[in-house]
Amino acid sequence: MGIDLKVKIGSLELNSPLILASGTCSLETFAFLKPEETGAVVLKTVTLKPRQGNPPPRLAETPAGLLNTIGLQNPGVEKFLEHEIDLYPSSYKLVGSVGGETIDEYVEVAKKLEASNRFAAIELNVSCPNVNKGGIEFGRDEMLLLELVKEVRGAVSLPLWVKLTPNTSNIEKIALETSRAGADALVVTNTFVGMAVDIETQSSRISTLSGGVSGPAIKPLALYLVYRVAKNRNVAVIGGGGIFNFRDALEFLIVGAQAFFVGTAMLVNPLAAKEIISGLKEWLAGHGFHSIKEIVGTFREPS
Amino acid sequence: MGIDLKVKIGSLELNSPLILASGTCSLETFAFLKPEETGAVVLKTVTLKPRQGNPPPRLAETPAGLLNTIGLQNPGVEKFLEHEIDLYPSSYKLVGSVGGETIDEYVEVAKKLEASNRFAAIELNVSCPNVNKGGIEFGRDEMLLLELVKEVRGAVSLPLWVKLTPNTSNIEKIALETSRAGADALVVTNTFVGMAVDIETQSSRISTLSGGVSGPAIKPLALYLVYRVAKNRNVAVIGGGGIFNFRDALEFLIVGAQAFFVGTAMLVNPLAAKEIISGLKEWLAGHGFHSIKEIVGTFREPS
Amino acid sequence: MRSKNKKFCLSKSRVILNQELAQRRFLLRFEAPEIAKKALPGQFIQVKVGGFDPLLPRPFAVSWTENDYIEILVEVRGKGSSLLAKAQEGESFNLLGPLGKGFSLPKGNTKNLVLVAGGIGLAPLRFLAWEASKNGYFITLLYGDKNQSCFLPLKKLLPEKVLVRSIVEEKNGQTGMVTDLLKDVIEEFKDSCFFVCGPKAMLKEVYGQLARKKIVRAQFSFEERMSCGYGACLGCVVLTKKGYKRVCLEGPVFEGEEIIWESI
Amino acid sequence: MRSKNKKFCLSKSRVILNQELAQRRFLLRFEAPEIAKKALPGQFIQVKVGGFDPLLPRPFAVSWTENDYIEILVEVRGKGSSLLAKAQEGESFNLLGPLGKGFSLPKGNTKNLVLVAGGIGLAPLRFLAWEASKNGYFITLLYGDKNQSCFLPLKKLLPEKVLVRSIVEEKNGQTGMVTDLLKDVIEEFKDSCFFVCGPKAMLKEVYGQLARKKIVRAQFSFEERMSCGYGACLGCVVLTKKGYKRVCLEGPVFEGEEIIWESI
Ligand SMILES: Cc1cc2nc3c(=O)[nH]c(=O)nc-3n(C[C@H](O)[C@H](O)[C@H](O)COP(=O)(O)OP(=O)(O)OC[C@H]3O[C@@H](n4cnc5c(N)ncnc54)[C@H](O)[C@@H]3O)c2cc1C
Ligand SMILES: Cc1cc2nc3c(=O)[nH]c(=O)nc-3n(C[C@H](O)[C@H](O)[C@H](O)COP(=O)(O)OP(=O)(O)OC[C@H]3O[C@@H](n4cnc5c(N)ncnc54)[C@H](O)[C@@H]3O)c2cc1C
Ligand SMILES: Cc1cc2nc3c(=O)[nH]c(=O)nc-3n(C[C@H](O)[C@H](O)[C@H](O)COP(=O)(O)O)c2cc1C
Ligand SMILES: Cc1cc2nc3c(=O)[nH]c(=O)nc-3n(C[C@H](O)[C@H](O)[C@H](O)COP(=O)(O)O)c2cc1C
Ligand code: FES
Ligand code: FES
Repeated sequence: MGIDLKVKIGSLELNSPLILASGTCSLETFAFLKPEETGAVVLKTVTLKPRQGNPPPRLAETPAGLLNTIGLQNPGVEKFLEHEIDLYPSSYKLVGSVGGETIDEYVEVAKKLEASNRFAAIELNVSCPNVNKGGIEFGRDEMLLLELVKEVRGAVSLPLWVKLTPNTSNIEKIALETSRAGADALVVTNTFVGMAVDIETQSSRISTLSGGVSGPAIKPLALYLVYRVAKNRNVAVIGGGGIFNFRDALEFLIVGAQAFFVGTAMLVNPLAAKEIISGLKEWLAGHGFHSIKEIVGTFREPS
Repeated sequence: MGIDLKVKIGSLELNSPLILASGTCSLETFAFLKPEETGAVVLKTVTLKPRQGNPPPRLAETPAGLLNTIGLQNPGVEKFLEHEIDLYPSSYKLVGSVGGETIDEYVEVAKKLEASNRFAAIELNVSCPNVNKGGIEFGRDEMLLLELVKEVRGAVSLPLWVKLTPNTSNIEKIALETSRAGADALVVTNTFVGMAVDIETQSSRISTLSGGVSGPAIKPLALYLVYRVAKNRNVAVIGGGGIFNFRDALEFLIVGAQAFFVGTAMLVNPLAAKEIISGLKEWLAGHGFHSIKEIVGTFREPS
Repeated sequence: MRSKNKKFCLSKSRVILNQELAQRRFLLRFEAPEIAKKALPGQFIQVKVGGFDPLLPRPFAVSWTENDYIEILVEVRGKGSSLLAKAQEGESFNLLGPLGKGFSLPKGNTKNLVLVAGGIGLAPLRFLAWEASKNGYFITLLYGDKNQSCFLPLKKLLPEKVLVRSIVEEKNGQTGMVTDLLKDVIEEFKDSCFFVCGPKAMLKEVYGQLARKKIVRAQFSFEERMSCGYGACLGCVVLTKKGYKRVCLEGPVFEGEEIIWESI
Repeated sequence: MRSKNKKFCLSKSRVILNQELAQRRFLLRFEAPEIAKKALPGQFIQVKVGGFDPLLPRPFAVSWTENDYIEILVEVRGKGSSLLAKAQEGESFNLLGPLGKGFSLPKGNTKNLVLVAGGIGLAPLRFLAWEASKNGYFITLLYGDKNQSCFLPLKKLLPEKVLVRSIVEEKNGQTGMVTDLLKDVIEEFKDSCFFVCGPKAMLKEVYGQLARKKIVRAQFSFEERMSCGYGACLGCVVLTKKGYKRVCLEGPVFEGEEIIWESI
């Protein structure tokens, strides 16, 4: 249909605005994607040391949402690079997601990922609500976050994406400062902290007290945060949270995200990414657009 | 079924833990309630001067949620007391919800409500996301909030409830200080700020940029906030956000709320309150409980 | 207004009939004795479809009643109306109603009524037509619709005595809107009482035409996004000379003179 | 494992048959040629019911296949299974499958199989029984269930040759669980291969009994909360000697020896 899907995130050109979110895709996912329609695939967050993750149950369904407490299960960066990374098809732009408990850990992991030459960008996961240390603390403690971004920025030359936590009251400020500290793109947003109780046992429905809520339920909240962050036109924004169809994706593009990510939708329907792209193309063509870029930031403020 | 529904919120005894939330009931609602099963009815927030409210559209549906931007439409406290308050049946405990743009306005409205002798408690709405001034600013600016609570506390002797905003990152701290400043109960939580875009017109689906999200979608988020606030055992917590059935209500009681409120559910089904109470009674009786109080705070922390 | 004796009620009601009337337009008949007994033309019901998806009930005008039955006309727009259109006969839905303030038939000696319907806006006017014709009024219906395939089967829906003038927007050759029809005939009906339902732009245009001819006896049925439908949320307002009024409680029918039309 | 040729697929599939087998238990047959062609006993499918309510697809064991058809057995527990139980014949659902790693029939000269089913846990074992009996194995089924009214019609579901011993928990007089049955007969079957499916507590008890008798040839089919069902979310894990493994990808069938039973 002749729609130019290409977008630029900082200096990085992507085949499409569609990005597969960290923690919601694995090797099996690629069977349902097309490289020429996929912007990037952010792999599951890796940490310096292996992490076993949290015990089951790790999942609970909430109204139009998914509550998870995976706990960053991963084999550690070394095993990951040794045994796993080569299994991923090279026809896709891969993004390495980094987690950690200290700034040094983040830096070390980021350097190792860069050295593998398999990644198009590094994403800092400073916002995972499901681990005791690290994760969300960085996302909420501004000074720590800025130091983290600066340190990683100094240590690697790949494009640097920072995934923000929604569980804060001043996301604009954090976003602005993070971009000044050297982030090439801000990813908004990670899951919202939530909780679910089994009334029969009076205990958490997941193995931890709280977890992260994703899916359609959070869409209006995430969209508002993306809008606020994207108002600062100096940094690229990758927006998402609850995107399930092309209309949802358009909402995020309209409020100013240059690209969008899809997570939970892929868990519910592995063809979601393909369907979103074909829906986008058809809608844009039907509305006289020629490229994705034309719809980005077209939001009309209420008077 | 012989379940004692009575609960105490500070010194105030209520017939049941079920409270009708502000802004979601009107005179028509009472036809669907029973006084002996209703803890209290919080009336729509009133302000010193009349407020016309926001233009339509004021509502948009989101996945399992409702986005609203009513904008505190109300006739102003004087007209309200002159023409409206007498229409409400006296067999219910009424709570007056106060909004304002300055501390003086809150104080003045609270005093007038108290003087009417029609109210069992005063609720401070410091958390409405849909007005430009006041509202959420108080909820987020800690110092201002504490001053507000202290001033109102000094001016009225009715029990004082403070309704907190969820749109903050340190709700425990705010809760603790608010209770120290003299609140008899904390109401957690008001709506979450959200946004929805009409892709065809590239504009907000409501008349304002953003609005407040209520309903089942926010339940896991609200429950987590209630849990956190209720951990401080020194103040009563009235919990809610997305309660649609008795199971939802139990979740809030289990994590420590002494009472719960129901808002959007009443808009979807005016019999929701009755159904919740009968469901609660049946469940409690079936599980060997004799009173509501026995289930409050029974949450077992994960090990 | 201390309404302890309920004006409206919630009832679980069975679908007795679900019939496709025209493209994407369905007639549903429910067994709902309490609502049927009370409903007046111009009032509406809230139909709850789905659990949390969709979350909110959907408003539909009462389009006809008889004994224990009520009918609504459903145009398929989004999720809620699609699910309703697929309802099986025998399936049950929670209905809340009758809601709102309906049309008032003119008292005194005005016996000529003009109903102006844009598309599915015919739904409440149909009920009015039946009631009014029982009460000896003379009724002219001006009805316009998008195209031939969604055109409603007027013969089937309306009492025989109603005089119909209709128009189709997208027909080859002679085309136009119901407002064009009105323009043609307005002079004839200067002393009639007007009842109007349709999209907002059409209401506004009709009001404009009537106002220019100084016709003031005109009632307009409004649509607005709703949640509760019974006055609790203040969500469904329209701007009137006395401030915002709830479409679900003070409306959906308003006198043309009450409305601030610039806000529409 | 660079799986470009898909091992599983997503297909919109029609319900061909929906039959109530026992109280709150239904048999659904789908027309799903691609899944039917590939599915092996012990594998499962994900069925998407509803839009956002419920949000996640629901996992069900493949319980039988023939030509273009697959069958599942559904026990009504919550929203998803209730909606499935109400599915009309002709209605379509998105099915993803076949998923997971199934049972392995023993190679060599072990020809005796014991299937131990707790309640609806019969579902995957039924498929295994059909496949195994085609391949000349001798099959004994131990089946226990809650009560008489939910007891599954074994004659109808299983190949004739299967020897059945069953028990009902809540029957007056002689009562017990499938694990009691096992206790009675375990000595006879020391050289057999065991296949077990049911609630976690039952799996654990069965493993304990087998382990005490040093029976190691035993495969257990696990249930765990799932979202994707195809390995993407790491949500459905069980603790094994090699750390957490995904029930949906490395399972649902595990050798008894792999599992850290203290974690169950
Ligand atoms: C008092 C009243 C009476 C009504 N009577 C009828 C009737 O008799 N027959 C009939 O077919 N429809 C009637 N409607 C409109 C009907 O309620 C909407 O079409 C329906 O709610 C759409 O629901 P949905 O889930 O199908 O669409 P959604 O997915 O909710 O929305 C699809 C589109 O429908 C439109 N829409 C949705 N809700 C409304 C609304 N409340 N008012 C106006 N437009 C809306 C919007 O353009 C929206 O983009 C009435 C509305 C009101 C307020
Ligand atoms: C690999 C696998 C195969 C399965 N095969 C079958 C089968 O053949 N037949 C069958 O009837 N059921 C089977 N199940 C269980 C079935 O998936 C659940 O009963 C179903 O998802 C419940 O959905 P619901 O919406 O009805 O209940 P919900 O409302 O989601 O939950 C109701 C209750 O069901 C239980 N439950 C829900 N999901 C699961 C789950 N994934 N695992 C275990 N318990 C759960 C819980 O006790 C919960 O409280 C299987 C599960 C797995 C993981
Ligand atoms: C099961 C699951 C696991 C996740 N794991 C990670 C992770 O490892 N790293 C990360 O940055 N985000 C993780 N996320 C968050 C998602 O990448 C995404 O930000 C979030 O789910 C919101 O988007 P969605 O609603 O489209 O899923 C995870 C989400 C889910 C549901
Ligand atoms: C339409 C609407 C209007 C509301 N108006 C008010 C208000 O005037 N004052 C207030 O304190 N809260 C108001 N609220 C918030 C509710 O009282 C409640 O805190 C919130 O909706 C979350 O609960 P729920 O999910 O049960 O609705 C309003 C909510 C809705 C949906
Ligand atoms: S829809 Fe709630 S007041 Fe009209
Ligand atoms: S359900 Fe997602 S990995 Fe198993």
